[in-house]
Amino acid sequence: MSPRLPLAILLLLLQAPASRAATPRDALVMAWNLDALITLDPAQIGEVNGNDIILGNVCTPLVNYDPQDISRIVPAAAESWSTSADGLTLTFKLRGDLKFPDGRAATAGDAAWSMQRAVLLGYGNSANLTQWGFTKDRIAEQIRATDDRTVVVTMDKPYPASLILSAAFASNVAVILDREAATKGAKVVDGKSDLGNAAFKTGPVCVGPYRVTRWDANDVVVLERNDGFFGQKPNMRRIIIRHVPESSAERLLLEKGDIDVARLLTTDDLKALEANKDVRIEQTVVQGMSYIAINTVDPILSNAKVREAFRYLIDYDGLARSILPYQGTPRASLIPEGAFGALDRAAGQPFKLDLDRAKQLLTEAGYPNGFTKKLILSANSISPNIAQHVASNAAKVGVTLELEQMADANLFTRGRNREFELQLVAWYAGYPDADANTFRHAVNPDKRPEAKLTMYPVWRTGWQDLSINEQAAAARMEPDPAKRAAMYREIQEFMMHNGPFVYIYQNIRPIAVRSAVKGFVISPFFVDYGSASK
Amino acid sequence: MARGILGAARQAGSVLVTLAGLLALTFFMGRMLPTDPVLAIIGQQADQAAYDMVHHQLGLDRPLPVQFALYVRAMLTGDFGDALFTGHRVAADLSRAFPATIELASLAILIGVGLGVPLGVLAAVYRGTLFDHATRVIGLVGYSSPTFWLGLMGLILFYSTLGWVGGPGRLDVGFIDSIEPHTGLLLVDALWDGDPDVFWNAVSHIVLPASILGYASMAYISRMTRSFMLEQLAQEYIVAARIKGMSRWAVIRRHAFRNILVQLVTVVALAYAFLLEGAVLTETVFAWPGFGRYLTAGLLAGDMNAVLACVLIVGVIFIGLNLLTDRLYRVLDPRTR
Amino acid sequence: MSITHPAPAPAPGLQAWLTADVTTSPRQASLQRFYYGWRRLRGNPTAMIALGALAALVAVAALAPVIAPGGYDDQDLAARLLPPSLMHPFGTDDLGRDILARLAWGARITLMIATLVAVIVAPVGLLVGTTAGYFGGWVDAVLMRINDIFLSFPSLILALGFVAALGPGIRNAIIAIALTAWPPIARLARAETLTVRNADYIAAVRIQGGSALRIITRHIVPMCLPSVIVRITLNMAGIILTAAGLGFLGLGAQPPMPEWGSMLSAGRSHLTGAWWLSTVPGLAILATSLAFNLLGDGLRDVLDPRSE
Amino acid sequence: MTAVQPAGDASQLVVDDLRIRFRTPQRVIEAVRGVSFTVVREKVGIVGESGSGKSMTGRAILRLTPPAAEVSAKQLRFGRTDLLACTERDMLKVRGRRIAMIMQDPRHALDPVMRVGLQIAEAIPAERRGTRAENRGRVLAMLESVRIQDPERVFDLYPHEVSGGMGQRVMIAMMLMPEPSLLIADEPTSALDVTVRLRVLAILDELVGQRNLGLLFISHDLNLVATFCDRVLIMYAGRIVEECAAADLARASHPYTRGLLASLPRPGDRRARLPVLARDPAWLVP
Repeated sequence: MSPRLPLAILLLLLQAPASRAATPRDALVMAWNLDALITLDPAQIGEVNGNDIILGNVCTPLVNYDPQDISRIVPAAAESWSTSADGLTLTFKLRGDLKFPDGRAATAGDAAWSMQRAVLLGYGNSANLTQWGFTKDRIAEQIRATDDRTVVVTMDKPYPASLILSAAFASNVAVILDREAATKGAKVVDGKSDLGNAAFKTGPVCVGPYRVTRWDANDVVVLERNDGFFGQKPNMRRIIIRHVPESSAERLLLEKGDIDVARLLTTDDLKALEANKDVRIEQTVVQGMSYIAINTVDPILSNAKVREAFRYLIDYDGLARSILPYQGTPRASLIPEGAFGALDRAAGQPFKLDLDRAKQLLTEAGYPNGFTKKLILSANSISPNIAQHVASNAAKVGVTLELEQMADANLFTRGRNREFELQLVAWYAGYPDADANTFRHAVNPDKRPEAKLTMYPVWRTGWQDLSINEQAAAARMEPDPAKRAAMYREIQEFMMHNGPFVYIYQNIRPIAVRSAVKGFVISPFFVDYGSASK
Repeated sequence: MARGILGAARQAGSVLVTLAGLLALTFFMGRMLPTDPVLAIIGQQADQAAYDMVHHQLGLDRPLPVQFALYVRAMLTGDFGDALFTGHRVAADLSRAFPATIELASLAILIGVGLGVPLGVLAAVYRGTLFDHATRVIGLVGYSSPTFWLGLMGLILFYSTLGWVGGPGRLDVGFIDSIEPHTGLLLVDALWDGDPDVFWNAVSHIVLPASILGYASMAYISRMTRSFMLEQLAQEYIVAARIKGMSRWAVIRRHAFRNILVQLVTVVALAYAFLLEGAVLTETVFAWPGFGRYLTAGLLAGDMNAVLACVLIVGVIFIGLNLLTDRLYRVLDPRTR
Repeated sequence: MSITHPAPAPAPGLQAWLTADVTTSPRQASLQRFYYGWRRLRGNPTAMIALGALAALVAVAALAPVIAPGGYDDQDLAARLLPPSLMHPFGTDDLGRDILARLAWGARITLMIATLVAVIVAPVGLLVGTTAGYFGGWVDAVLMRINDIFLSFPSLILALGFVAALGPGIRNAIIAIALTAWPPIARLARAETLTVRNADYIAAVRIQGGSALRIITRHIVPMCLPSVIVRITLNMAGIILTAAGLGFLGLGAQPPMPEWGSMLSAGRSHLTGAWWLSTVPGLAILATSLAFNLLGDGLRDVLDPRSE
Repeated sequence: MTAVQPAGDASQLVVDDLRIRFRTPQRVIEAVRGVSFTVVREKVGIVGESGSGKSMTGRAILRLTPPAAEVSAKQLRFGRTDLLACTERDMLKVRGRRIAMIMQDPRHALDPVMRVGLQIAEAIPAERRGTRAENRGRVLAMLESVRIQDPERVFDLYPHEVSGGMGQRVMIAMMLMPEPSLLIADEPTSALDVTVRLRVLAILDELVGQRNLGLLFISHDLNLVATFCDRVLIMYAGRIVEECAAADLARASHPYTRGLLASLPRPGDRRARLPVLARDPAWLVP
């Protein structure tokens, strides 16, 4: 270096600064808050970032949602599937041209192994399989490859095909990982192989349009195109996702053309961008609900009338006009719009701000002078504003809500440990079917603390209604769609007034895109990076 | 304060004790964190079985002292473990984050010293004049303004409105992956590869945060320089030198300044240490993938491996600075030889 | 200009008593020192301005209910993000709350934090410092080592850690800041103690059989007090900035409390759209800590032997 | 600029009605109130208790009084140079090269972080500077002339490494380096312990003699001055209350002087107690 250094400096002094040109032509540059991103292993991913990056972009699942109509399932890695007469066996026929990034062929063996792996690792989203009766000890027979292109799935109950397809086989657990690479990179933790988890954390070897070439924590993720990919060839050679945790910063970058896509923008920044003709804003209503969870173990909050009162403390219309635009649509039902069996918009949001009603309910409940409770919430995005809004209305009926904001990790911990009175959080349904949220927000198999059903938000609230449990189980197995929908309608009506959750809005995913970027396909479950072109 | 912190670590021995204490403090403080690192790994939909598995793997079911002992042992073998909140090895993360901060802080300290020392000297020489008051106020403003706020304002003005400087981050995305990370210091690496575009781009990105951090330390340095200088100017030997027939400025240059150098070294070292603190907020504002943000994030995520590693590094930096200043002391002040 | 003119005759009365060349009582002497100090401080324009600014701040804090009868959480979703106007001199925030109102109430929080921290830190620092200094030996070693542990770490990061551990909120923020602010005070107190511990009058008390506790509390602490007080004034600005920093990171005062740092951070998301959200509280923080710094600077000059 | 004066000895110091004033916010302090005297190639002593303004007078001559001081005089002249009219630049030609001053305490008057040799070398006027070696040679010679054995070693010492006596000799060497024609000695020995005092004085005396310099010897020690100087000025409260030849000091008339003399212990005669100086406010009025 030393001999070259003076020369280099001379060179630099001569050179004029390079103009900060727009983004590279063959690369899609995205700014996002990647704080939550902790793993890229599809079997482990439990948050939005990783899901968005991996599902369909790095790892193609067996089947996919139709971007136009997410209730329809379309072929992906599997070109076809069939259900046995008894409805207990599901057979996938994989495509013949599945290749891993290095060009080696991917087989049904890899596919089956990948799904077994997800169950064996037992991370959060293994629930996508385990809740359908797949278990660690029997998974080897339950999901197996009969030949290089056939995966046979044996179920213990004849679940409706449409339901289980979208619930299990369009998700991150039903992807095709490179078994060889995994076993090579496997790490053995106290005598037990991690099935390549450590290796895949920073970039899975997987069948898909892109592969992860770089991930610097809290800095950048870079994807490179796989030219051997079976599907239609992506237009962009590289996808660059930069960690920019500030809405204002992202907006500046977008306006300057330093990025093509901004994923973390506040309502007001988006509103401002509307005026900018170089930018368009894509809004997608996703399957996430934001709500206040009420811990019914608390004597006061166990009173249904008190919980009902909270529903009248929310100015749905006011929020819709002020804070919610681009972020969410008011909704009070546990089933998000767009899911099978969801109430329509009107029926799904019957409440409105009504302080007198709230006061009356509180009086009936025996708390005419209100009470003081703590509401914990995330410090991110619009949560603080929503919380302050509710708190100020509550104050008007004598209820004091002390707010405490915290990092998400912290918020989740408090939730799982039942260490909260009121908690403002969001929950994303795994699949667009009423079944998804019903089984997490309504069905509580065992409400005892020691049961530790921590993955059930409803368990965290200590609330339980056995009849709902039965209704839900029945609805799940109901073959007739019309009947099924009707059953869910009942459940929703009941939960809306008795449940432990005060739903406030259904999340919208706003994405601001430079006009230069064309044909960017964005659907609730899948942002197709490859579809973009410049 | 200067004496405080630096006096803290006079001999490496006591410094090591301090360091151990610091680690212990952080460790047990960290275990008090209301955040459960396990959830970060398994995601909030995981069932209890998965939870217990990971909880055991992380050794969180062992008693605290044992955990601490194990941690220290691992650390002595150079193993910082995994950063749960990033999914990477802590060492790998820091090897990226740390140079980023060093580059920022070093540039800032250059600015701080380059402006602070001359201003301080002049202010002392022209004590009580308008100039003195002006520098004092300018300095105090830098001393008193929230760096994160200055950062935001700076971005709006110089990046968004005037477009003079680069935006948040260390480089335009166009340049990502365009140079070899030899040292991790972009400016150096760019020179190394002789790539002017990257160099100038990096400059355009670092100049604003560095100036804002530098401003703060400039304020501190100029204030200290001023009072040191005043102290020296009041000394007899200054008069003596004038009597010899030396001009005022010659005396200041050859005698007064030589004498404040000793104390100045301490101050600069201290200012440098404080830059790490400033970095925490500045890096957040400028999306600077550095050490400060890493530490903050790790702290909020309850990720002890990451936090402890950072603490250790800060500690080591302090030791380094202390030993360094001690050396310089010996060089600069014959009385300490 | 070389003609002798007599020294101005000292004015009679209090002035005279305060400026008398020969003092008749220790009280007079100390009052004189104070009086001359004050006169010198008065001679320092910047310090005076600062003093004025702080007085104004206190006034605003005291008058908050008058300035903003609606309180600091008077939401109006219809009036969000209004730019500064006669109605709202500093505009409104993203929940339609008048920023001037929040600023005024926020002044209370800022002052409260500053004073509480000072009130906690002074005694702790004094106690630790004097004890270490007086007893020396291993007591000193242990206490100072602990002191070092706290000192050898950027205070904001340390405060961050404590708050993260204790949980966010203004009470914990104050505790955390106090935890990071006592060591320098302790060091100062220790240094002062070392200078007096071997003084004859201390020895005298010891000979008379005065207990260590008595000696420390009655004789040493009073000696250290003045310098400690000045030091704390000098640290005020730092305390305020740290508090703001915590608020900025969402770890300080919790919404809807109008702590300036958290106001600023809330305004972050409207930086380009509604500049006043973060600009106004930012300026408030700047002004306050600047005032404290200028005052502290003035004070230092007054107490500084070199300043004549 | 340099005001031209009627011809006279180029090294004659004329001080006429010198006044030095300090303004504090509280009051105006008159440190020196109308002092007049001349020095021509002779040893003149100024005696007075501390605070009598004698040191200030010395510094005023070199125009090195603190900024707060207001200096005024009917005349303050060295040879042809009107010192009061001199600009800072003019003074650079006066200080050292024509008037130098030996200060009280070498421990404070020498730069602690610079080798003494170099500090002496610094005093060599620019036009006389030669190569490093030449300068070093000059300094070594000068060190020898102040009776320092092995100057080579001393050259490379730092001030904190030399004893008080040697320090003062270094100081003398430093101040003689630019070859002044008037030397002001401000309490040159009071910081030294008795044993070395006389040696230093001897050296000083010899050098002043050899080089035929004027010497203004400022001290509080009447005896010392009486034995060492030709002429003595007695200063009290910023004024010269008496002036006489050292030899005639015994016949001094002013009560203050008499008082001073009376309070000098004399070997041989015993008394119960030393008389305390009686002060008379009338002395303050000229």
